[in-house]
Formats: sequence, structure tokens, C-alpha cells
Amino acid sequence: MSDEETSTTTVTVGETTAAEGGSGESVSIIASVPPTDHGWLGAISKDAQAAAEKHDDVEFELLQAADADSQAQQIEQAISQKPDVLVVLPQDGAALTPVAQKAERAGIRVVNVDRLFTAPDAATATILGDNYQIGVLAANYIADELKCQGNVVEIQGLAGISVTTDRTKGFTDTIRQKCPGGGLKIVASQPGDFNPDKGLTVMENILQAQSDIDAVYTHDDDMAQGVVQAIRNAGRDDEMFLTGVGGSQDAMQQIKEGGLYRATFLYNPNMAASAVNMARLIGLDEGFSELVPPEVPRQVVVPAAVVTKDNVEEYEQYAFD
Amino acid sequence: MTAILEVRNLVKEFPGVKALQGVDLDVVEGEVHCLLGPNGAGKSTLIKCVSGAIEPTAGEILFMGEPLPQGDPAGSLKRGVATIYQELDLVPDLSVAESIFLAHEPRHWPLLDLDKMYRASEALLARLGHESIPVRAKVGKLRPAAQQIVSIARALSGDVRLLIMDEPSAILDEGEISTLFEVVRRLTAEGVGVVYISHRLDEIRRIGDRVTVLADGRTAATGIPATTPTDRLVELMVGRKVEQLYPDRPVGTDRVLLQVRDARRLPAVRGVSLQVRAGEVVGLGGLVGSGRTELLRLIYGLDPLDDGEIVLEGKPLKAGHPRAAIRRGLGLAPEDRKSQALVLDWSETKNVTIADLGRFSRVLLDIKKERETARKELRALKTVPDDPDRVVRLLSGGNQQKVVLARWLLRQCRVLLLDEPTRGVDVATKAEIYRIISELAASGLGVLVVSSELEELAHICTRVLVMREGEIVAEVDGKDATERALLRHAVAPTDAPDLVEEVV
Amino acid sequence: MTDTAQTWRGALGRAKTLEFQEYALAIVVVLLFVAGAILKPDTFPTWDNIRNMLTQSSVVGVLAIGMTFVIATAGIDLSVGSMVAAAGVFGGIMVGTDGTSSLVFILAAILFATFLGTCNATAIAYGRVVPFIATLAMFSIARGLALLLNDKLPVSLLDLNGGSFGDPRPFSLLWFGVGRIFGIPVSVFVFLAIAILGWVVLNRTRYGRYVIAVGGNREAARIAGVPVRRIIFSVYVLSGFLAGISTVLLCARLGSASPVSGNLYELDAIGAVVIGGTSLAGGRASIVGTFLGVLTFALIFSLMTQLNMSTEIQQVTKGLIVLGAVLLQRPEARY
Amino acid sequence: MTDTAQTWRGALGRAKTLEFQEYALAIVVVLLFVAGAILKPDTFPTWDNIRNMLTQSSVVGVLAIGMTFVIATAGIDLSVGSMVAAAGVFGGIMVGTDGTSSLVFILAAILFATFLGTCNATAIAYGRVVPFIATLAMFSIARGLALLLNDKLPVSLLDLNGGSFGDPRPFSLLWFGVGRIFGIPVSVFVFLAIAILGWVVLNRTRYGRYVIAVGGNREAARIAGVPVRRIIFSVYVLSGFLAGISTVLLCARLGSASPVSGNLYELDAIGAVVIGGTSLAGGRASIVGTFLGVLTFALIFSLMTQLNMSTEIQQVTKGLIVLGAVLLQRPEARY
Ligand SMILES: Nc1ncnc2c1ncn2[C@@H]1O[C@H](COP(=O)(O)OP(=O)(O)OP(=O)(O)O)[C@@H](O)[C@H]1O
Ligand SMILES: Nc1ncnc2c1ncn2[C@@H]1O[C@H](COP(=O)(O)OP(=O)(O)OP(=O)(O)O)[C@@H](O)[C@H]1O
Ligand SMILES: [Mg+2]
Ligand SMILES: [Mg+2]
Repeated sequence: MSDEETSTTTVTVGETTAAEGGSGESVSIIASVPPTDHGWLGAISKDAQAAAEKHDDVEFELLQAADADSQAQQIEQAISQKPDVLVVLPQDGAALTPVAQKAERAGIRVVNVDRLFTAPDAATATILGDNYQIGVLAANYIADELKCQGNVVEIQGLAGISVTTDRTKGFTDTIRQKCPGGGLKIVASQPGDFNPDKGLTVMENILQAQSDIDAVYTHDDDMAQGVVQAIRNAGRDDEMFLTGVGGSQDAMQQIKEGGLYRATFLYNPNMAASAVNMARLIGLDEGFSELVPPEVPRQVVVPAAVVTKDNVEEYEQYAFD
Repeated sequence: MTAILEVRNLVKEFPGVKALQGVDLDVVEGEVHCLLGPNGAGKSTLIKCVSGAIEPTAGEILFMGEPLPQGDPAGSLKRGVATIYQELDLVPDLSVAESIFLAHEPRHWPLLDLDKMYRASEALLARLGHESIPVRAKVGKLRPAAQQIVSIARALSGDVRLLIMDEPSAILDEGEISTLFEVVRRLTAEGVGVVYISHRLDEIRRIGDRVTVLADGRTAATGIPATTPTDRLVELMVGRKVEQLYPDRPVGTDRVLLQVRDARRLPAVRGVSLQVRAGEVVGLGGLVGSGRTELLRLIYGLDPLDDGEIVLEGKPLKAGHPRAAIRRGLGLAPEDRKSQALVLDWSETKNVTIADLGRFSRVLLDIKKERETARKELRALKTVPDDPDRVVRLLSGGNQQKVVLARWLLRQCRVLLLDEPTRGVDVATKAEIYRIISELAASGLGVLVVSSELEELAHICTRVLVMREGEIVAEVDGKDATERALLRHAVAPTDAPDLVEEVV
Repeated sequence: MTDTAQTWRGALGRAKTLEFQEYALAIVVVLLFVAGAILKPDTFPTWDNIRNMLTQSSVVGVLAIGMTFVIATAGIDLSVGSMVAAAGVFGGIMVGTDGTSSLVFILAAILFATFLGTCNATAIAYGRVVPFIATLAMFSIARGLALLLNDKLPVSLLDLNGGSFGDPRPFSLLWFGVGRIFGIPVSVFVFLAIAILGWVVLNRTRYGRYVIAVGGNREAARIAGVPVRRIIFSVYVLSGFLAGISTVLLCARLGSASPVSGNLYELDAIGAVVIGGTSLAGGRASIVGTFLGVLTFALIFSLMTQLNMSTEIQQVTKGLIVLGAVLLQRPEARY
Repeated sequence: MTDTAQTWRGALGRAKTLEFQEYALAIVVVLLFVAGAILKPDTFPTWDNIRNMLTQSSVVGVLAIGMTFVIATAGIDLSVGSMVAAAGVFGGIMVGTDGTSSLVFILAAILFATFLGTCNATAIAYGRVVPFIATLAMFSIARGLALLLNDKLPVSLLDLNGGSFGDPRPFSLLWFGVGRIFGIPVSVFVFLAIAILGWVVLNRTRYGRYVIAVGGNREAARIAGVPVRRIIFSVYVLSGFLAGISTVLLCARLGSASPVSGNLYELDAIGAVVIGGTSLAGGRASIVGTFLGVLTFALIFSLMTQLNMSTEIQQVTKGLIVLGAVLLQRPEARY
């Protein structure tokens, strides 16, 4: 993933150009997201909706799919409705690539959010968070806190999807680089399926097996609640600390209170709003892809941020519940 | 004498079938009222209406002068109507005691009083002469005959005012029937009324007081004395005289078709050797549980042999492979049609042709030809209805049996194994089946018939073998065979000689 | 006897229950379509949308045809969804990154799924493991294999030969996903062909008769000479094989093979089969019913997404429609 | 006649199948435990870990006891996992954010789950919908409700009264999660109590005999005077009620109620019941078997996570162990 070259653009794409785009016609945008039964994704769809409502000239529709296959089916149906722009947050980048290509070929511009398509011609513009970087940040944070010495447990997301793979890879790569002596050991690494109750039981078992844990890296704030609970139930909250991903209200609250929950890593869910703004711009400006106006970059990477007790106040505005 | 049961003008219509079209029946205290009628006449339907298992379409049922609640089995039971159904209607997964007391279990509230249940069950079974049936065993693990005893015990487990028995003797042997009759006599002496259904006409005279004849859903005669001559009863039933019940005895040839050498599978079969020649009808008599069914299963390859050999036309049969047996020309009509022979949700056609689909299939099945062929076979057996599309589950018991027979008539076998082929079949059809067996033999087949009706074996077989405790204890030439003689062999020498006396 | 004989001819006493259920389900399908046409008159009753719904139903549809055979023998196959995932990934790694051959993928996927089905079949027919448990084990094993085979990563299949997107060469992988013949998607042809073939095999061949006999009364079937064990074996192999075909259709549309695909397909397939009137107790099976059941689910899904319901409302609505559909087709009283 | 009588005794010897299966499964449980003790001698065979495994099994265990009754009547309940989620969220919103009463949560969750179970029961017993379909619909509906009730958000339950962490007051919600009596977790007591009660009800009361009778031969049960419809109704209500208790045990440990919890619990519960020897065809049920089945799954899960196997290897291993467990306990030939 090429974070260096592209992460330059700010998150507030479109706000400035919004006013001048009023050519009288309206833009129809269809957004497709995975099921929003999950904090971060829920925030994504709410923000997108809100951003769309700010503009009179945007006809907005939000679709939710249960899994990658049904999302593909949904987008196929959306294509038949011929919107101007499709905003797609794919459940699985690879799986959704062909259907996005199909949309592009049908003359519908696609804005890819968060999880990358695997082919360059699948999207006109891309706005993404960087899951690999989240792993990197988490590893850095934990390594610094523990001074490269101790036992770390990783509670992963759902096995087999790119989000999980990237968050794991960024984490393990960085640990290896940063603590070459091997003083920082990942003693257990198990999937919690982004699910609090799975996180709970998995952590319960790991607590049985590992008598000495210094830090827990979880892939998600919602799931982390189950992990936190397992640690507390075992009465071992003084022994270790824990980090999350996402930036939920609950997590921020606990970070503020101090204790077990030490940090979370987030990229602003507001990227969905940015995506809608971007989509609107693209939609208003027909033939945009030929002209490639400099104010709409092809790829925007939203940098991930570390939220700790020190800076939690400034990030609280971005928290979702 | 007071009437216990009065049935007035009872009508029952199933979708597309009028099973009862105005039937009358009355049963008085202390009598055994026999119900007679050909297969499909509506006997079972009638008694199910009384027991509450089904709801009549119209008509009146009075019990002790009061209307009986309709379609409410629990209600009928509570008033003292106990029923033994034709089809063994037990729950295989309950123990014997639990089955006997299902829905009226003795309780130490809130728990079951298991002790009392076991003791009472043992007492009931003892009363029926079967104290040895283990009351804790699952009913499904018992042999059919033992299950039937459990059904009877169940019927007697409550307060009985009216006892209804639908062909209870079909799977019992002579000894067990005698015990049953003993119990019935005791009950009638106490004033209980009994409705008794059977296709064995000899039983009518042994136990019955009065007879009602059903034919085609109507009462052909009601309340006539049990002493009415058999000929007359048969005529009432089938609307004509049955000229000749038993056909001529086939003589057989010298060509040995089937040879069983020292077949053994413990504990049921303990070393049996026999031969069936072309053109012969060989009878296999014995008491229930003597191992006849097990022997047929061994020959047919359904169970593995412990020891011994089955030879068909000079070549040994692979043991444990029914398909191989069928391919070599064996056919088996098993004794329990519901669980072993029929796919109940299938049409008559499909049940008839299942063993011989090859004849209708190139790549695809020729279902028109299949249907026509099946219809022809069913007609030949006078199956009612012979509608080839009719679901077998809805047929009367006797007609289901005919469907099974039709299957093996269709598939022309070399040797046919028939396990109780006339069980539950009416007189006219019995005659028909005897005739067919004899014709098959005449055409060169070998037939091995197991039957608990020793009388029929005595009349239709070239030779009769008698089994006892898994061994063949006697071979009687057909011409010398009498029911009495066969029974002597079948019963162990130590057994009470009065049993033999009583039967004959 | 003639008068009663006549009434016996009466249609109702015959094996009509199943047909009735099929008609009722057909009505449900029509009702759903009409509802869609009323609620979304511009986009729902279009040729494009119909084509789309049929394409969507093809993946689960093919599985459901196999499932009908399995359930007809009173069995069940919980592993089809996982097999789809495993077969896809296996096919994907077979072609490798330089992969040029669609055929290799297609064959590898189908063979692998058939192999997994054969494992089920062996455990059930020869190991005498209850189908529910054997296929539950495979549900877990195949999903594990899907993750294991390519290190939890999806495999892209876009570079297979013949495969430019707009106009894939006939019989290339992508052609099965987006190709058309006479304007009808290839995957729809595949589904229809398998459904029709399934119907013929089930209703017009000796094999089909045996399948139902085994489910209807295993002991009776054995005594009548049906090779019970082989029949049971065969239906699980068949289910695996069709899972392979389903994999091809899915991956062709997705252009990739993902180790997490096929999730809960077994529930959809079983649901379609059961709603179509095939009895889980075995012995009664209807391919037409299954086909209609698959359509019902596809219609519900399409309608709800077009109405842009949120996930949770969708789930509630879907449940209610399924319940309604079954209540509508409910046959006579059963107890 | 004494001779025939004697041979009937032989029948008894064959009625042992179920018991044999239970013993065999007990051996599997022991084997798994021994394997754990060998592979992780320091941490696995400890009192703490046993306590942990029992606590973990309590949630699915309680569901599995209910499921045993349902399956004994030849039914199935696919909705238990979704009901757990819905009941948790419902209980959560009932106490509100200022919620102070554990009792309100507990009652609300149990009542709501029972209500959902009653919906299943009504559809199945009175609407005559096939259990698979009715509960598949509820599977979807209850999950939708769980998401809908609190706008897709989890509800925190940490502030319920009585609930300081280290030492929750008896009968407060958290007490059910972390409380102990004589060193044994409360949730284990609850599970054991329900299992024992379940055994007594199934084997020693009239109701239990009715349940078996209905599953073993519905028609025979009916004509024997068993209120078939009411029995069928009752088992689904019972399953809902126990889903409510399971909800309490889960949420007590989790300290929150999540709309995505309970995922695939139905498969675990059904798997435990079936591996325990209860027949999906009804009529044969073993609470002891179910209990051992639940332990088997808990042991497998605990062992594999403690060994830190990767997911994909876990899934393959789990499948193989399940298969092995069933092969080990396989009774005599079935066809
Ligand atoms: N549930 C049903 N639905 C439709 N038809 C039925 C049903 N039950 C019985 N019949 C039909 O009603 C008629 C009477 O059947 P019934 O069982 O009463 O005969 P039966 O006199 O007892 O005969 P058998 O001597 O063979 O037992 C038969 O033609 C049968 O096919
Ligand atoms: N299901 C079974 N369970 C236990 N024992 C059985 C079973 N079936 C048969 N047997 C044994 O085999 C012996 C022979 O039974 P079988 O049914 O073969 O006798 P039969 O002479 O054919 O009697 P019937 O007239 O009832 O058919 C019985 O004594 C019994 O002990
Ligand atoms: Mg009858
Ligand atoms: Mg016999």
C-alpha cells in the first residue's frame, strides 16, 4: 500500500468547491456499504447520509448488504438504476472489484471507500483508511509502552478478510522491525470475529493459557468490550493494558478514565462524508476523468491517528456510539 | 342386557372416499361382537370413529346411552373405551411400561411413579401370559408379536367398559390367541363389551356371540348370531359364494432350486437345512418367535450368516447382499408391510414397481407403461381401490398387503419367500392368493411360505417344515398335514398339552 | 362396489399435496413480483431486473438442486457454503498467479468440491455418521481449508484467459459470470439446465426413484433391492459436485475467489428446498418447489434492496415474508 | 411357551444403544481432557481452567437443554442465537441508561425471549408451519429486532445495581457472570440445575414422556390421548425461555448486550444435542448426552485457543475431532 505518495490530501475534499458546482442539475449518488450492525460502519453510513442532506442537488440512496456476495448483487441492481456516481465501501475489495469495473464500464463513476479494489480501472477515485498503518501504529504504541519487552495478545477480526489481514500484518511487521531482539512476543493471536461475545470467550481461554500478558491488541473497539470484560472478570486488569481500533464513544470514555483501555487507533469515519462530497463533485463535472482537475485527487488516504488519554479530548468529536 | 355401544347411521367420508355410508352397530354388556368384512370395507374406520381417533362425518355414537365425544381419543379412553388398533400404534422409543401407561401414568405428583408402573405392567403382562416381556425394554426393540401383547396390555391397563380389538390375532400364534381369548372371556364375564375384528373365520365361532358384517362401507348384516354358517358369512361379505378356498396342492419336481445348508445366526436360527424344488410350495410353520422370519432374512441376504451356506440353482449366494439375491431370482414379501415393505407416501404404482424398475427404464422411465403394468397386477389381486395413483398409506391393511404381493408377482422370480402372505387379508382374497401361489408353483417357481395359520399351510403346501426354537423339528408331507399335527410339532413337548387340545 | 369405486377415482385422495404446495408457492412468487411492480414500477418489472434476479438465484439455486436430492434421502448437507469457498480458493491457487487457463480453474474447483462431497459421502454411507454431524464437521473443515489454502487471502481471477470484462470469450470463466446467450446470462442457462436435469433424474429415472425410496423407507428400500448405501453415498457426491458448479458461477461473477464467501449459503439452500415442499424427513421431494423456493428468496432479496430497506428492517421483513409464504401454502391439518 | 418367552429377554440386550453412546461420548470428553493435560500440563488441567470451560459451556449448554426437548419432538429451533441477541438488547433498553435494577433486565430478557419462543410455538403448533421454516424466519426476525431495538448499538449493563466488579451482590446481573458459590461460578450452577431439571422432566415426568411420544410416533401419541399440539407448542416456548436464561448468563459475563451476539449458537447447540445421541428424527433424547456434547465442544474450543492454533487449523481440527468423536461412538450397523 502506497501511503507515502498519496496521503497528502486533506480530509475536507469538496467543501470548498461545493458552492460553485451549482449548475442547476442534480446528482444521483448510490452508496453501498456492508451491514451497519457494527459501530464504525454504522457511523460511516450516518455520516454519508448527513453529508448528502447538506446538498440540495444530491439525490442520495444508501444500500446495505449482508456479505460480499450480496453486496455484489446489490451493486448490480444499482447499476441498472443508472445513478451518476456509486460510492462503494466494499465488504471485500477483491470480491467487489469486477462489479465495480462493470459499473465504470457502464459509465457510472465509482468512488471507492476504505477497502481497496484490486484493479485500477474499478474506481474513478478512492478514499481510504489505512488498515496496515493501523497495525503499524498499534505496534509502535505497544512497543514503546512496553519498551520492547513483554507478552502481547492479538485479538483479530474476522479471519479471511482484508481488514483483518492488513491490521495483523502491519502489526507483526512492525513488531519485528522495531523490536528485533524478540523481547516483545506475540504469545497468542486469535480471531474474535469483530464480535464481543466471541472476543469474550476467546480472551477467557487465552487468559487461562497465558499467565503473563502485558498488552492486548484488539482489532476493533466493539469487540474489545468483550475482551475487556474477560480481563476484568478474571481480575487481571492491573496486569495488562489494551488497545482498540475504530474510535467508539465507549472506548474513548474508557481511555479518558484511564486503566485497562489505553489507546485506540482510528481513521475518521467522516471519510464517508468526504466520499459523498467527492462523488458530488465528480457527478457535477461530466467528463471529469478525461480532464482530471487537480482539485479532485484520484486517491485520498485518510491517515490513522493514535488516541490516548493525552489527546482523547480533541478526537472525541469524531467518536461514534 | 344393557347396550354399551350404539352406533347409528355412521358416515365417514375421506377426501374422495366414502369409507362408511350409514353403518349401524350395537354392543351389549358381556358380549363379544365380531366385525367381519372384506378388506377396505370400513371396519377399522368404524372403530376409529368410536375410539375417537377420527371424527365421523355424520351419524351418532352412543356410549352407555350418552353421546360419545367425537374425535377425542382421550375422552373415549376416559369413559372406558379401550382400543387395540390394527396397525401397531406404539411409540418405539418408550419402554414397555411407559407404553402401557402412556397418557395415564401413575404419578407421585409431580414425578412418575415408576415402581408402580413397572409392577402394574408386569402384572398385566402376566395376566396375558407374557410375564417375561421386560417392562423396561424399549418397545421398538421387541418383536412384532411382543409389541402386539404390549398393545393389548395397554388396552387393559385402565378401566375398560368396551374393548375394541382390530385384528389382534394377525401376528399372534395359536397359544397366544388362546391366552387372549381367555382374558376376553374373563372380561365379558365382568360385563365388559367387546368388539372383535378378524379375518380368521374360525375365531368368530370360538369367541364371538354376535356378528356384524360390513361390506363396502355398509352394514350387510348386523347382530346375527356367531353360529351363522361360514359359507353364509362369506357370502354376506363378498356378495357371492367362494367356491373353493384352497386350490389343488402342487406336486413339485425333482429339480432343486434353493438349498439351505446348516444356516446359523444365533440366537434365532440354530442350524437349518432345507430344500425348495421347482414347482413346490414349501410351508414353514411354527410358533411366533420360532425363527422363521429370521431364516427368511438369512436366505434373502438381509442379515449376515454366522455359518452355513445358501445355494441357489447350484451356485452359492453371497450372504448379506439382498441385491445379489434379487438378481439371482429371489423375492421376499416381508411380514411387516408398513415398516419393511412399503413406502407409505408413494402411490400404489411406485410401490409395485420398485423392485423391477429395470423393465421400464432405458435411460428414462416409461411411466405410462409402468402405471399400466402396475394396474394390471393390482387388478389381478383385486386390490381395492386399484387406482395406481393412490397413496398406499390410505389403503386398508389388507390392500396394502396385496400391493406388496403385486410387487413380487411383477418381478418374475425363481424362488419366492413369503412371510405371512395372508396376514390381514380377507377370505376371498386369501383364496385368490392361494390360487396365485399354486399357479406360480405350477409355472416352475419354488415358493417358501411362512405362516402362523397352520391350517392354510396344511392345505396349500407340498411339504410343511415345522420350526421350533430356531431348528427344523419336523417335515410333514402336505397330504398328511393337519393343523393338529403341525401344532403338535410346533409346541415343545414339555408345553402344556391342553394348549393343543384347546385349539383343535 | 361400482359407486364407491367411482368416488375413489376422486382426485383429492391422490398424491396431490405436493402439487398443491407447488401451485401455492407459484402464487407467492407471482404476488412478490406484483408487489415489486407496484412499489417500484420503473425498475422492478424490467427485463434487466428479472435477468438480474435470475442470475443472482443461480448460485444458491444450483446448491439447492443438490440439496433436494440430499434431503430426499432424509439427509442434510450443511457444508455446501464452506465447500463453495474452499473449491474457489483451491481453483484459484491451481491457476496460480500467471494463470491463464479458465478451464484449469473450472475443473479444479469442481473436482475439489466433488472430492469434499465424497468425503461427506464416505463418512455418512460407510462411516455411518449422522449426516448432520458429518456435514457439520465438513462445514468447519472446508472453511478451514478455504482459509488455509491461500493463507487467508482471496485470489483474483480476473486475469484468466479469454477474460476481458466487457466481452469474455465463450467458456472462459468470466463468461459464466457476465456472458450472455440470446440476451440471457450464461449462469441462468446453467441453473435452468441443472434444474431441468435434476427434475428429469428425480422423477423419470430409476436413480431418482431409488433416492426417494431410501428417504421414504430405508428398510423397505433395502428389501426391495435398492442399493441403499450407494444411493446415500451418491447424493452427497452430487451435492459436492453441484457445489463445484455453484463455485464457478459465483467466482465468475465476482472475478475472485474469497475464503469467506458462501457464508450461510447452506441455510438459504435448505430454506429454499423446504419452503418448496421437500420434507426434511425424506421421501418427498420436488424440484419445481425448490426452484420456486429459490425464486422466492431471490425476489424477497431484490425487492427489499430496491426498496432500500435497512439491514434490520430487511431481516424482519424477510422472516415475515417467509412465514407468510409458508402459511399461504399450508396443506391440510397435520395433527 | 416358555421358550419364546426366554428369547424375548434377548431383546433387552439391544436396548443399550443410547447408553453406549453416552459412555462413548464420556470417553471422548476424557480423551480430550487428557490431550489438553498433556499438551498444556501447566494451564489446562487446573481447577481454574475447568471452571472457565464450564462457565463458557453454560451459555450454549442452557440452549442445548432446550434444544434437546425441541429435537425430541422431531422439531428444530434455528432461532436461539438470534433470540439471545434480541432478548439481551430488549432487556438492555428496558433498564434504560439510568437503569439500576438487575431484576428488570433479567425479567425483561427472559420474558422477551419467551415471547419470541411463543411466536415460534404458535406458528408451528397452530399455524402448522414446518419447524425448520418457522424458526428460520425467527432467526431472521429476531436478529433484525436485536438491531432495531437500540438502533444497532450495544447496551452497556455495567451500571446495574449491585454490581461492583470484584464482588457483585447476589442476584445482581453481574453476579450471574462472575459470582461464585463455594468457589463454583453461579453460571455453572445455573447450567447444572437446568440440566438436572431437564433430565428429571424428560425422564421422570409425564410431560417428558409425552415429548418423547410425540417425537417417536405422533399419530400413536395422539390416539393414546396425548395433547400433541400443546406439547409441540410447549417445547418451543421452553426453548425461548431457556434462550432468555442463556441471555442472562451471556450478558452477565459480557457486561453488555450486543445485537450481534449469539451468532451461530444454534449450530453449536444442535451439534451438541446430536452428537449426544438425540435423534433429529425425534423420539430419542438424552440430556446426559447433550451435556457431554456441550462439554466436548467447550473442550475442543478451549484446547485449540489455548494452543493458539490459527483459525484455519482450528476449523479443520474441530471438524476432524467432531467426526472422530462420532466415529468412536458409532453404534451397530444401521443399513
Ligand atoms: N385417512 C384416509 N384417507 C382416505 N381414505 C382412507 C383413509 N383411511 C381409510 N381410507 C379408506 O377407507 C376405506 C376403509 O378402510 P378401512 O381401513 O376401514 O378398511 P378395513 O375394513 O379395516 O380393511 P382391512 O380388513 O383391510 O383392514 C378404504 O378404502 C381405505 O382406502
Ligand atoms: N428385533 C428383534 N429384537 C430382538 N430379538 C429378535 C428380534 N427379531 C427377532 N428376534 C429374535 O429372533 C427369534 C425369532 O424371531 P422371528 O420373528 O424370526 O420368529 P418367527 O417365527 O418368524 O415369528 P413371527 O411369527 O413373529 O414372525 C425371536 O425369538 C427373537 O428372540
Ligand atoms: Mg382394518
Ligand atoms: Mg415372522
